[in-house]
Parts: sequence; structure tokens; C-alpha cells
Amino acid sequence: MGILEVKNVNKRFGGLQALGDVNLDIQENTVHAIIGPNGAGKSTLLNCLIGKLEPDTGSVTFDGQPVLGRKPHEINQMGISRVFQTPEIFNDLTVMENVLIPCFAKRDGAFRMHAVGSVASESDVMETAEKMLSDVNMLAKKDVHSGALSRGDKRRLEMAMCLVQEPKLLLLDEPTAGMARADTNNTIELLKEIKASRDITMVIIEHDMHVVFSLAQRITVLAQGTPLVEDTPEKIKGHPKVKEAYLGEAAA
Amino acid sequence: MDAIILQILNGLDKGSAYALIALGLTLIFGTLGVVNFAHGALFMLGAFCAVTLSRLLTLSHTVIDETKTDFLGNPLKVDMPYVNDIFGPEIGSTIIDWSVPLSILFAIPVMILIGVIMERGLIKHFYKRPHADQILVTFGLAIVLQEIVKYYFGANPIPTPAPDVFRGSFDFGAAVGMDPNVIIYPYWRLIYFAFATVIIGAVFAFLRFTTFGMVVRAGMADRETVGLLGINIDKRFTIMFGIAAAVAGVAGVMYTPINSPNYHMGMDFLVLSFVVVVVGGMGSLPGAVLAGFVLGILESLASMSAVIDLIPGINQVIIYMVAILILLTRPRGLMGRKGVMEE
Amino acid sequence: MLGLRKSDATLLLFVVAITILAPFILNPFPTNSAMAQFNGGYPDLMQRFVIFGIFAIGFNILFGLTGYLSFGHAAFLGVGSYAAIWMMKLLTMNVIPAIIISVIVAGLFSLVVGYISLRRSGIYFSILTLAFAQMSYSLAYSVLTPITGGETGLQPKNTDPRILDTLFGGGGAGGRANFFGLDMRDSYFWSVGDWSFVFNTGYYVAAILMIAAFYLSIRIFRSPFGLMLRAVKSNQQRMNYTGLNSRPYTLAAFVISGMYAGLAGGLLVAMDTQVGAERMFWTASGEVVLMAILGGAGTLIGPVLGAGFIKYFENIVSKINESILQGWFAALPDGLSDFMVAVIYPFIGKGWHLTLGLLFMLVVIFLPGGLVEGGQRIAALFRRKPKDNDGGMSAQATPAE
Amino acid sequence: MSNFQFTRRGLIKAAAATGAGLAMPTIISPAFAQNQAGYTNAPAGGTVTLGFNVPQSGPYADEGADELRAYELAVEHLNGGGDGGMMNTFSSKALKGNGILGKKVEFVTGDTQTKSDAARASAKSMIEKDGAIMITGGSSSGVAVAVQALCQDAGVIFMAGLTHSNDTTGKDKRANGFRHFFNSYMSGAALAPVLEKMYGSDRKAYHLTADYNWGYTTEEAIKSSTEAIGWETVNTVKTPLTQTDFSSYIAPVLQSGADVLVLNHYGGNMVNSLTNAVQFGLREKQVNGKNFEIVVPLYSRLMAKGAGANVKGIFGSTNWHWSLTDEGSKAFVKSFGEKYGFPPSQAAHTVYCQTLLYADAAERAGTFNPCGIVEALEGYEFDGLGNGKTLYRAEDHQCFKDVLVVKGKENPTSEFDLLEVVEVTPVDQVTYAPDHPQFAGGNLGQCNPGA
Repeated sequence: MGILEVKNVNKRFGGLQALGDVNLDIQENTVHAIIGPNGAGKSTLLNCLIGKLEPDTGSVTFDGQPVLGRKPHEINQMGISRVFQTPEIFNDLTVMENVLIPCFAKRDGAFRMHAVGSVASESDVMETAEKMLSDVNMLAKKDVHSGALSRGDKRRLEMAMCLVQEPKLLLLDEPTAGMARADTNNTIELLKEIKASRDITMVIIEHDMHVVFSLAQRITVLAQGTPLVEDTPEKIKGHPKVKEAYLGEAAA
Repeated sequence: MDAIILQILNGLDKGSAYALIALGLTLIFGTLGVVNFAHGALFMLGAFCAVTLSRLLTLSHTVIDETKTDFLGNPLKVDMPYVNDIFGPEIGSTIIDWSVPLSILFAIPVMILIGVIMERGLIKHFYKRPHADQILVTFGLAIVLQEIVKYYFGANPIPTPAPDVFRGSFDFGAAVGMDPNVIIYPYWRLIYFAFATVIIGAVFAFLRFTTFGMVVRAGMADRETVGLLGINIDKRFTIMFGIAAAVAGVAGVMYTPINSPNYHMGMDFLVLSFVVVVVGGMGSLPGAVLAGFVLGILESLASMSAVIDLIPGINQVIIYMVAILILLTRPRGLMGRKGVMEE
Repeated sequence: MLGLRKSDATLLLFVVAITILAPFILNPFPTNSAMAQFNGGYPDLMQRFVIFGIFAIGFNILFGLTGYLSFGHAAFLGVGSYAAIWMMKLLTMNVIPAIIISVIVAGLFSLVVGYISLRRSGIYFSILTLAFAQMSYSLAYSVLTPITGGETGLQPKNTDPRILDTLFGGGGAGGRANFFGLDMRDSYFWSVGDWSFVFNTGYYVAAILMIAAFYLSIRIFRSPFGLMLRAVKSNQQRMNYTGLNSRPYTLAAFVISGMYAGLAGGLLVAMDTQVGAERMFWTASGEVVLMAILGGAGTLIGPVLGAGFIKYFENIVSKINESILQGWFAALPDGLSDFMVAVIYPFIGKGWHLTLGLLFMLVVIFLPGGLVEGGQRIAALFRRKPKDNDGGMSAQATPAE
Repeated sequence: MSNFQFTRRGLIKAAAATGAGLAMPTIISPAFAQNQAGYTNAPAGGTVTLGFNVPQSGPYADEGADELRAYELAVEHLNGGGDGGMMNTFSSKALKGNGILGKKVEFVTGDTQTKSDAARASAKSMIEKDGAIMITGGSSSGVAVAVQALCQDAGVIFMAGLTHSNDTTGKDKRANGFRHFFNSYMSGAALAPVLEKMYGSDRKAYHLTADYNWGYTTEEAIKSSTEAIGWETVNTVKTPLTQTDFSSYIAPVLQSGADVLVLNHYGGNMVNSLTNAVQFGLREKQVNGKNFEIVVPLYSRLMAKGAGANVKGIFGSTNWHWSLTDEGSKAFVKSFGEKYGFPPSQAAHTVYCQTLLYADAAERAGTFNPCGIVEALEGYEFDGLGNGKTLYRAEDHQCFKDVLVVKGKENPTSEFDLLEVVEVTPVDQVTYAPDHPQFAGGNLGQCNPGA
């Protein structure tokens, strides 16, 4: 049994069937990619996993616990973090503060009235955050306004924010979208390092096949809201159905 | 039962004033994305257009009347309006009598001008600023506008009556064979209601059936896309601001016979009209109109003495209570769209 | 010092120095000079400076940090005032119970209002708070007259029971608001040549509380809690996906700022034993918004400056009348003096609202960071090196939408 | 020269003037301060400062402006300028046109905003900063009661401006406060006989009442006095202060079977409710075989101006009107009219009288000490100030004088000529016992000289 189980999930928007009977079983400590043409329902699926959307039917369990019906912050506290397609960071805060916030969330839970002691005096949290920043190579920029960062830096910061929580499952929504080749390669290296250095399960949605085949151990192909096929990268590459539904289009 | 019919009638009339103000407010918010706290002030400026015109029409030279004396015992100075000199006393006094309806013609160009100046001179620079800043700068502007009006016209209300023929009231009851005096309603208020309906209809028709309106509506839905099509949406939005100002202005003009205008009438309406817009749903034109009428009717019903006796003070708070209830049960107001003004 | 980093400690010391020395700073002109008109160093105004300073500091904890714009904060101030005056009428004229109860009652009231209003955000939140405040005002003015005194408000009367005072023999201050016998209105005068300075008990009681409130607000700004509030303002969605529940944070901020408002309301009563319902009217809520923005929302010192600025305007500029103006320009030739009077007159005295509105627009247009930003720009001009001396300020540099 | 002084309350000027000539600051005991001054803000030097606290912003700003004009006129007359106005017709001849007690009268002004908080802040600044010995003005009972309580605490005299609620000299009366203006009870007592004469004793009245203290006392006064002449009260409905459109309150009036509408409204409320009532055509209606009538208990000319032609023929009461022909009124109208070009309002009249009465009391008492003033004013009878023989009653510090019943003029000759005096109700008819139930629950207390 995998760490994340998605069973018979359906989601309709008006007349449109966004997700139809999605079943997924994601194994612990793997990198699992979900690919598919535009409008296949990839992002909708991710949104259902983090509580942004509520599926019409079906169930999602994480680590044996039901996920559906919980609020976003509760799902995160279960150990699921997400990197968004456009980096969602605290633009008004400094890089360091951006990383401190998930540190506190990890240590103190969803809410703690911690109104008198200063942030600077929380040495354990400060250390964790600084270590994380140095891991992603951003320590030098810790006092910079995150709003002023480059897109690549924002992406790295967002990943740092997710990783510092030591999630069991990291969801990545097109982590290299809009990046230059060099940045993309850096990101792939970063993700590889992350994977190598800890026990973590990753689910990646990605268009860039280079990224997918560099990282993924298993791939699910989604088309029109339904999983078409799930297999190892090698097998997916040669799969006729996939070629027809997806790679044909991507190659064009 | 008669009492309830009467109050519903009344509420429609009240509601038409709310709806008119809320309509302009929503128009500005929907097109420009600006929260305009000076909208009440535009309503007030419209009302003072009527005052100004009636002052202009009654511009006078003085004639000494030796037969009468003034309060100090000196010969009385009688004002003779120039209009009387030009058109003769009969037509002259008719023109003066009709100054309020005439003011509409005067107010529309003036208010469009004021609106365009406001948009180009101030509001334009606030499109990209946070809503809080927009609220604050337009609030400051509202204070400045009303203080200027107060400086020139004083703090006292200024009577601006309707034309003679529209004074008095229409007896609905008698017209349908019921007892007389049961359901009566002033002519001018009926006119106001009809007027409001026409204006609201005209604005909707304008947005629906003209190319200009379609572009603006498209812009309301997705400004960037329309911009990408190479259409100069900003220019149209400026015009929309002028139109919204004119709608507020004529609403103000027509309101003057109902209540004598004073410099703070805009502020009196401001809070209320915001409640109306929010209850209707930010950015929704039909929502604003619907909420205006709903709140007008509820306010009227709450002012019935039977209701007040049952729940003391209900007439003081009904609007706010309804607003709270609606916002809690319908997060985006009656007809609001998702994601508007929630960040 | 006191668990503050250096720049904050400096700021705190600066505020302490200003409040203690206020009687000198606010009375810079000799008593009998023409400029004495501009002296603001009399007890009532000094008290108002610090009390509305507290109000604005509290408002800023909500608005400056979380970005939630409450348009109904005056209701908490008013509720605090009513609680305080009832304490004085029923128990004792000692200000301590009155102030404590005002904070508690305002806190409870803000808990209820906040719990409901915070279910919505953006302008919907603003309108909900406005609706609650307007309901409070309307009811206090009318049907609640037996509790609130309605139009004529509440004042202590010699017929009040004052149980504790009666029990302990009336206290020394004879039915006046006091701090264990120390009359709030006692003042020391110090005349130096043509100058005279007044040191008022009530002012210093309020000033100590304001310094405490200011200190607490620094601690909140620098705390993990403060960081979370800034996170709410910056990106509430990211916050939720980071495992943080934003609702209790915003509610806590709302209640804290409501308690600050209650403290201000209680102090108003302690200094001037009277409450009227207008204190809760929406324009009063608007005023504290103006104070925060004018001074610089999200900064530590800004709201205090804004409060001082507006109260100074309301009390000093509004008192300049035509004859005073004529006095100033009497030295000029007749025509010129008339001209000067005619030009300036619309903006002062009864025209003070106009000036305030204009200034306010100018600040919002050109100085979105308020007076603090203005000060920093001036300082930068001299130093040629902009310095980020205020952590909260950094949030202001790129306003969030 | 340096002087460190302790006192109960603030006067910067006086403190500055009493230099002790010591280099070291000295703390002076309260007892010493009292010996020196004896009362708050005792005038030092050749001038005395009065505080004129009137609405300069907000809806009553025009009324406030008229009050301010009258104050400036009164100061001019007290200092011997102008034609002397009512000082010449005033029955007391203590005032000599050389200021008060030989000290030149100066004044400071402030803005009440018609809010009790703002009014008190403004009054406090006059007392604490400017050393005002007396505060006067205001245009609403809320403000009057709030400032009166403040003056009582501070130990200065308060001479109320326009305040009509019974409470000002009823349950909220204070020893340091005095009211020249009339009140709700007097309006009722004066109006009832005229209404009976004009409209008969078989009438059904419908009250719309402003939902705050003044409205309550006025409604009670009018209700009890009209019921005493045989009228029936069909309904009383409270309307919110912030209401601007009264249509939903006016519309049901005819259905109720009432034939008289009483509008217990003032200011903007009155202008709007009256305008709305006339709009509904109520005045052309016949109910119970009688003409429908409207009554406005408290009239003011400025408000009548706001309501325009709607006031024609409508009865109400007023404290004073410029068309009165007694010597005092004529003298006042003349000097006010010549200075400003239009006749004074009743608010201007009452504050002018209050200023003169204060000055006169100080002259007669020979001191500015509030307790001396209180003694001089209590039970003081005077004449020549436009209202006939008048008594400042000792028990509640209320002036008892004739009350005017007026009605909106049918054919006004100018924008000021809006009301005509129908009857001058003699003072006996509007006098009530100090312990009348409508005034119960108050306590003057002791005069407070402060210091």
C-alpha cells in the first residue's frame, strides 16, 4: 500500500468532467510524475490533494489517514507540502522570514500565541532556517526582500520553505515552468539532491519531458481527467497510447 | 395589509435612490477596480448643480419698494430676477418653477466633466495602488469636496422644490376603488421611481447593446485580455467614470425636492450605499440594483410602528443586520463574483 | 535592553523621552506671545495625544500587520468608555478598576465581533465591522439610553452609589477620577521667564500606559506572532498551505487591537469623566484609520505621530478665528492684510476639515508610507544613505495588494 | 525668574503672572494657590477671557456662525464699542461699557462639532490653555449637558446656548450652569392653548419623535399638554437621528386616523420630515371631517429657511423672534442688523443675552468668582432683553419668561421673514414647579469655584 492513495476521485465543473474516476497509488520514497496534455486535470488533481478543491466523490488517504474534508493547513500538518506553478511566497517579507514561517509551523503547529518573545531569540528555529537557506544556496540573500528575487530564486525559496518542514510528500506543480535551460538543470540537480539526502515522496506535474525522465521513477499519464496508463519511465516512453494522447502532441 | 403595501411602495422609492447610487459605485468598481469613497460626494455635487442652477435662474437686480420696509425699517429691497425681465414675469416664473427638471440638462455635462477630471487627475494614478489607498484618497477627496460646498453654500439645507404641478400626492387607493387616503404617494416620488428605472434601464441597455458597452463589459471581466486585443480600454473607462458621475449627479438633482440638499448629504448616503454595493456583491451591477431595492423595502417595513413596538430599535439597525446576515450566508453578497475584493 | 534589539530600544527611549518632556516640547512659545496660539501643552490635549496614540497603536496591530481594514474600531473604544464610567458610577472613582474593566469588556466585545467579521476578508470584512459599529452607535444613541445616557451621555453624579468609595470613606479626591487619591486633574506649573509648563497627573498616568502599550506593540511586532500576522497580510493562501491556521491569528490580532481601543476608551473616561455615543460613530472609526495611514501604517511610531497630528489639528487649528488672523497680519498694509486673511481664512478655524482633507490626500498620494516615510526621506537626504531602521517599515516599501 | 506651582487646575497665564522670584523651583501648596486666586482662572492683568464654544463644522455650523456673530457683538458692546445694543434697554444698569469689572473682555472660540466629546475637548482647551473664566454656546442638548458637567467640575460658569431639552435644567442641572433658552415643557405649555383655539379640542395626534433625549422630553411635554386640552394621542413613533428620508414614517400617518402630525424633530431632521410630510400632501387632506394639520414644537428661523415654503401656516414655538417690537428686541435687531446686514436668529439672541447676563452678574457681584456669579444670578429678575420680565430661577437655573408661539408666514417679504408671531404666551402659563415630574431626578449641587 502506498503513502498516498487516490480512489475513484471525480470532479465536475458545471458540464465539464475535470476528473473522472482517478485512481492513484503512490509509493513511499518515490518520485512520481503526472503528465498529460493541457486540460488533462493535473492541476485540479493537485488542488484536490491539498484541500483547495473538494472532489465530488471518491477518497484520498495519506499515510492511512483520510485527507478529504480537512482544511489546507491540516493537510499540510499531516506532512504534505506543495510547490506552486508560480512561486507562492511571502513577497513582502525577507528571504529569512519566508523560511522562518514554515519552521514555526513545523515546531508550533497551526496556531500558537507566541506574542512576546522576539523571533531573533528563537535560536533553534533560526538555526534550522539558516541551514535550510544554505542548503539551497541562498544564505547570502537572507535579508533580501523576497519580492525582489529572480523567478529562479523565488522557486528555490519556495522549495526551501516546503523542505524545511520535512514533509513526507512534496507536490510540485511544474517546478521548471518558464525557466531557462540552465535554471531547469539546476532545479533538476536540486531535486535530485533533495531526494538523495532524505526520505521523501515527490509528486511532480511537468510538461518538460527532460525533467520528467531525469527524475521520475514512475509516471502516470492523465488524459481528459482519467489516468491512461501508469508505468516506469522506460515503458511509458514506448507506450503507443501515450504517444497517441500526449507525446505526439508534445513532439509537434 | 394596506400598511404593508404602502411600505413596499415606499421601499421601492427609497430603494431606487439607493440603487442609483450603488449602480454608479459598482460601475466604477467594476470597470476601474477603484473603490470610490467620493461617490457620495458626486451625488451631493449633483444636488448642488440643481441649487446652482436655481440660483443662476434667480439672479436678480434689486428694486426698492417704497411701500414696504425691511427689518431695520428701511425701504424694502425687492429682488427682481433677470429671467423675468427677459421672458416676462409669467414665463420667467415658470422657468424658475421648473428649475429642478431643467437642472438635469445642466448637471449631465457638468458631472461628466467633473468625473473625467477626477479620473484623469486623481483616480488614474491609483489603479495599481492597494484598495486601502484608494479608499483613503477618495475619502480625503470627499471631505475636501464637501467642505468646498459648505464654504460656498453654508451648512444649512437649501430648499429646492419640485415644479408646482408635481407637488401633492396621488391617491392609489381611490384610483382602484378603495377608501381614499389609505394608499397615497407623492407625485414627485413616483417620478423619482420612474426616473430611476429609466436610468437603470438605460445603463444596462447601453452596456448590453452598444459596442462601446460590450467592450467595457469585456474589460470588466478581463481587462488584460481586452488590452491585448489592442483596444484602448483606458479611454473607455475614463468615459465610464464620467457616466457614473453623471448617474450619481442626476440622482442627486432629482433627489433635491425630496430632501433639501445640504453639504453632508453625500456622507449620509456613502455608508449606506457601500452597504448596498457589498450586499449586492462587489462588481455586480444587477446585484447593486437588487440590493438597493431589497434594503429599501426592508428599511421601510422595519419603520412600521407595529414592527418597532415588537423589536425596539429595529428601525435603527435593520440595514446593518441584513448586511451581516447576507454576508455571512452568502460570502460574496447576493450576486457577487468569486475573488473580487477578497485579498 | 528589555529584550529589544538596539534600534527598537533606541526608538522606545525616544518615545519615552518625548512623552516625559511633552510639556516642554508642546509649549515652545512664550505664554503671552502671538505664537502661544500654537502651544499644545495643556493637560487635555496632551492626554488626548497619548490616549489616541494608544488607540492608533492598537489599530495598527490589526491593520498594519494583517492588512485587515476595520471600519468599526471606534465601537470598542466606546464600549470601553461605557464600561469604565459604569465602574466609576457603581464602584469607585479610582481609575484602576475602570481601566481594567474597559479593557476586558472591549476585549470580549471584539472577540464576538471579530469572530463573526473575520469569516470574511477584504472589503466584506470592512463592511461587517462597519455594520457592527454603526449598530452599536445607533442603539447607544437611542433605545439603549437607560444604559448609555443616549444623546446626553453619562457623567458621574453625586447620587451615584460608588460602593467601594463609600465603604472606604469616600477617598481623598471628592468624587473626582483619581489614582488612589491622586486627582487626575492635578497639575504642577513651572514658569520660566515668559514660558510656562504644566505637568498633569492624568497625563503622566496615561503616558505611562501609552509607553507600556508602545513597548508591548514592539514586542508583538518582533515576535513570531507578529511575523505570522505579517504573513497573513503578505500571502494568506501560502500561509494556509504552510500548515498555519490564519483565522486564530487574525482573531487574536483583532482582539488585541480591540483591547487597546478599550484601554484608550477607559483612559478617556479616566481623564474626562464623560461618555457620549458619538464616540462610536463611523467617522470616529474613520479617524483612527486616518491616524494610522497619516503616520505610516505598519510602522511602529507612525500611528502615534498620526494621532498627534490629527488631534493637534482638531484642537489647535480649529480655534484660530478671524480676529486672531487679523491680529497676525495687522502689521501689513490694509489691502495686503485683508488679502492674506481672505486667502488663509478658508483653511483654518472652521475650515480645519478642509485642510485636513487636503493634507490627507497629499499624504496618500505622495507619501504612501505616511509621515514616517516623509521623515525617512528627509533623513536620507541628509545622510545620503537610506537606512532601514524599522523592520515594519520594510513591509510598507512594497505595498501588498 | 522661575516658579514651580501646584494647583488643582490649569491656568497658564495666571501661573505665569504670579512669579515668586526664586531661582529654584518651588512647590506651592494647593492651599496657597487657593489663597492667591480663590477660583479657577481668576483674571490677572487688565483682561478677562470668555470662551465661545459653538458648532463651526457639521450640520449646525450656520447656527454656530450666527451665535458667534452675536458673541462678537456682545463683546463689542461690553467693551464700549458699537451702539450698546441691549445694554441700553437692559433693566440692570451695572454694565458701563468698560468691559467687565473694568477688565477688557477678550474671547476665544472653539468648534463643538455638535459632538459632546469634541465640545468638551474644546471647552477644556479654553479653560486649561486660554484661561477662560466662562464657557458659553452650543446648539444641542447633548453638548450643553456634557459641557455643563465639565464646567461644574472645572469650576467655571457655563452659560448654555441653544438647548431645549428639559434635562439641561432638569435631571442634568448643575450649580455652575445657567440656561436662558426655553425648554420642551414650556413649548408644550405655550402651544397647547393656541392649538386648542385654532384646531379645537377634539383632535387625534400622531407623533414622530427623534430617537434621543431631546426628542423624548419634547414628545412627553407636547403629549401631556395636548392631552390636557382633550386631544388623543394615536401613536408615537421614534425615528433614528441619522434618518434623512422620513417617507416610511410619514406614509402610515393618514391610515392611523390621526388628523394632526406632531414633528418632534430639530435641525436637519425637522427640515426633512416637514418637507416629506408636505410632499405627501398631508396638508390638503381631510380627516375626520377636519383639515389635517402639522405642528413643529421647536422652530428656528434657520431651519425654517431650510424647509422653504413648506413651513407656511405651520405652528410652533420659539424663544425669540426679530420681529418683536419691544425696545430690547428693536435695539438688538438694529445693532446686529447694521453690523451684519440681516436680522439675528433666536440662537444669536439667546447667546447675546447670556453674555450680557454673565457680565452683569459679575459686575453686581463684584467678582468673577463662580460662586459670586451664581449668587448674583439665582433668583435674579430682569427686563429689557427682548423677552419681557424674566426670572433666573434659583432652584434650577432656568430662565422663566414669555414664550412665543409662531407660525410659518404665508407671504414672506424676504428670506428672513419666514415666521410670524401668533401669540406671546405669558410667563405664568409656562411656569412649572421645580419638582415637576418632567424635570425630576436632578440635583444642582454646590457651586464650584475650582482652584
